[in-house]
Amino acid sequence: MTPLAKLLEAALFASARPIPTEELAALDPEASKAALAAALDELGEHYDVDGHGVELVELGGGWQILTRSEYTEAIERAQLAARPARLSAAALETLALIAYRQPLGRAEIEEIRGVSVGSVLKSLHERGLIDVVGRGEGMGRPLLYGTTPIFLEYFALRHLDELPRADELAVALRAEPRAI
Amino acid sequence: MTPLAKLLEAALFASARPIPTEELAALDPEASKAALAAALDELGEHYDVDGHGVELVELGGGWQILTRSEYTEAIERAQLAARPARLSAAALETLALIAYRQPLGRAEIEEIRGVSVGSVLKSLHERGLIDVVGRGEGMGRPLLYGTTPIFLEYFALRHLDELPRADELAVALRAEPRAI
Amino acid sequence: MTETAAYVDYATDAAPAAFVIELAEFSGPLDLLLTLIREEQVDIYDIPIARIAAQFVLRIRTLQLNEAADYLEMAARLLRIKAQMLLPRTDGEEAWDDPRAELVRRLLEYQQMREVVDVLERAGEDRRNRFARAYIPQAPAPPEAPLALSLSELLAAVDRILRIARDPAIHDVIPRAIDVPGAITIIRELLAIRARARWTDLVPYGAEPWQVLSTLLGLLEMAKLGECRVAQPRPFANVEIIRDAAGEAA
Repeated sequence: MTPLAKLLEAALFASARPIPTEELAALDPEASKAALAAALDELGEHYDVDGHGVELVELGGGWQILTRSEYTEAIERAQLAARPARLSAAALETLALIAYRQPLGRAEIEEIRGVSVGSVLKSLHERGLIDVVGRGEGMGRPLLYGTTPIFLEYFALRHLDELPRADELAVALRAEPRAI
Repeated sequence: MTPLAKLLEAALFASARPIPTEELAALDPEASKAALAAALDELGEHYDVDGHGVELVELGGGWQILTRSEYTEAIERAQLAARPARLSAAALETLALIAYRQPLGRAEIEEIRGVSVGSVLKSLHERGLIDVVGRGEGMGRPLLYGTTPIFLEYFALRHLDELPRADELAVALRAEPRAI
Repeated sequence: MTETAAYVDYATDAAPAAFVIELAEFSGPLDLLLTLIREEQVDIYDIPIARIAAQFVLRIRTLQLNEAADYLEMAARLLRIKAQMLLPRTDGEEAWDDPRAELVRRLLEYQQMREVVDVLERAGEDRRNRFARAYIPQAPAPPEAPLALSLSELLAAVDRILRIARDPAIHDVIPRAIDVPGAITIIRELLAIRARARWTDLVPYGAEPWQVLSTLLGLLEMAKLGECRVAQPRPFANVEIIRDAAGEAA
């Protein structure tokens, strides 16, 4: 591997979080953008072609080395690492709404979900998945929520636009129209 | 790389601590000891020969993938990895006592250091550097503390006896409290 | 109409196995409603409201959701729509405002959100199946910064301890009088040389309790006599002893 690819590997290995491209650039101030991109390509390809237990993934606006999913079970069985807990259905629904309609206030979320979401918002906020991004108009100037970079990281998305567009969703509840 | 080497790489990458050989064996119950050793060799050699930013290191009675030291400076300069924290003098002294005299109870530590060490013991324990290793004789059967594999790892020691012997130190540590 | 009969049917049926459901299975009344609509295989644009309302009420009764206001609110809404449906339509069919329209809109909106949830769930599951680099020690919250320690630091600490370490004490309990006059003499001697002193100048590291007590009492006595002033700038800060003007004059 080239020295730059090795340096990137060392840095990505040391970090528990994805590293944004700009921060990777700070590792070697003399490397051009093109050189950096080439080195990232080289590293990712090395992991793929050479057959490694890890791979290079672009997500949440940065880069991260992750283990390949085929080894997860064995690692968990040997109790060497544990998968993070799943989000509850309530949390997922609230996140889905915020992801698509941000900035969004609590009242709108409750209107759509039909339940009160105070504690769900609190726990999503504590986990860093959402943040207050502004205040709405109207009475009490309600807090408006949006998703964070950690949201992208959690779902291994590069950008928000990797989610299907609203008009691509099939609102296909018309299963079989039934004669009444 | 062989499938076993890839599995080892994934597990070593995902684990928060060095993994002892016996635990690595749990990853693939069908792999023989020899196969495991060969796969570890293969992985380490791959990192060395192929030119990687990381290396496979045996320490603290286990195996760990670490970034190569030549990249540390660049990574620290770019402030990617969390800045290492220093132990307070009080914590360091308590740790030193435990390392040399383990198993050791709180009362003895306080007697030698002349201050109360409750919170220091708690923080060393939280850091994983010490652990309760037994209970002493006498009133209240006090908890006895000893150092952990993480302690070895921090100092990159294979075994406790790699520490200089007490009588090799400038001022010799009394090995045993005076008998009453 | 048969809808009333349906209600009776459902109400009298012994709850089938599928009815034994956890509240946790549903993320809200709309979720439950959608599940019912799916199970009943009815058209969302033409919901047989009486039947669905009956089912809904039955389910939340089975679930004993008395405390879940959200579900009860939806039940009330369904019953109101059902009542509106039963009202005789005085005008022509075209002018009729379907009382279910608002509910349908909400269900569709909710359904769309559920589709996104499916997408997120798949993405989240995929990510969950891959491990990131873990730090030492493993913290549930953001990873703690690793420690910077060197062997030489540890050994220096050993050396430091040895310098201050006292012999392991053998606790021979000897009654020992507190020596206040002696302490006052020491304090006076110190204040004769220095205008200001600190507590730690008077009480050596590792002092015996009787020494500490003697010094404290001596200090208080001298302060009372106006030989010195005692001040502590902050809680737990080192106590400062200031030679008083009176003491200076003496």
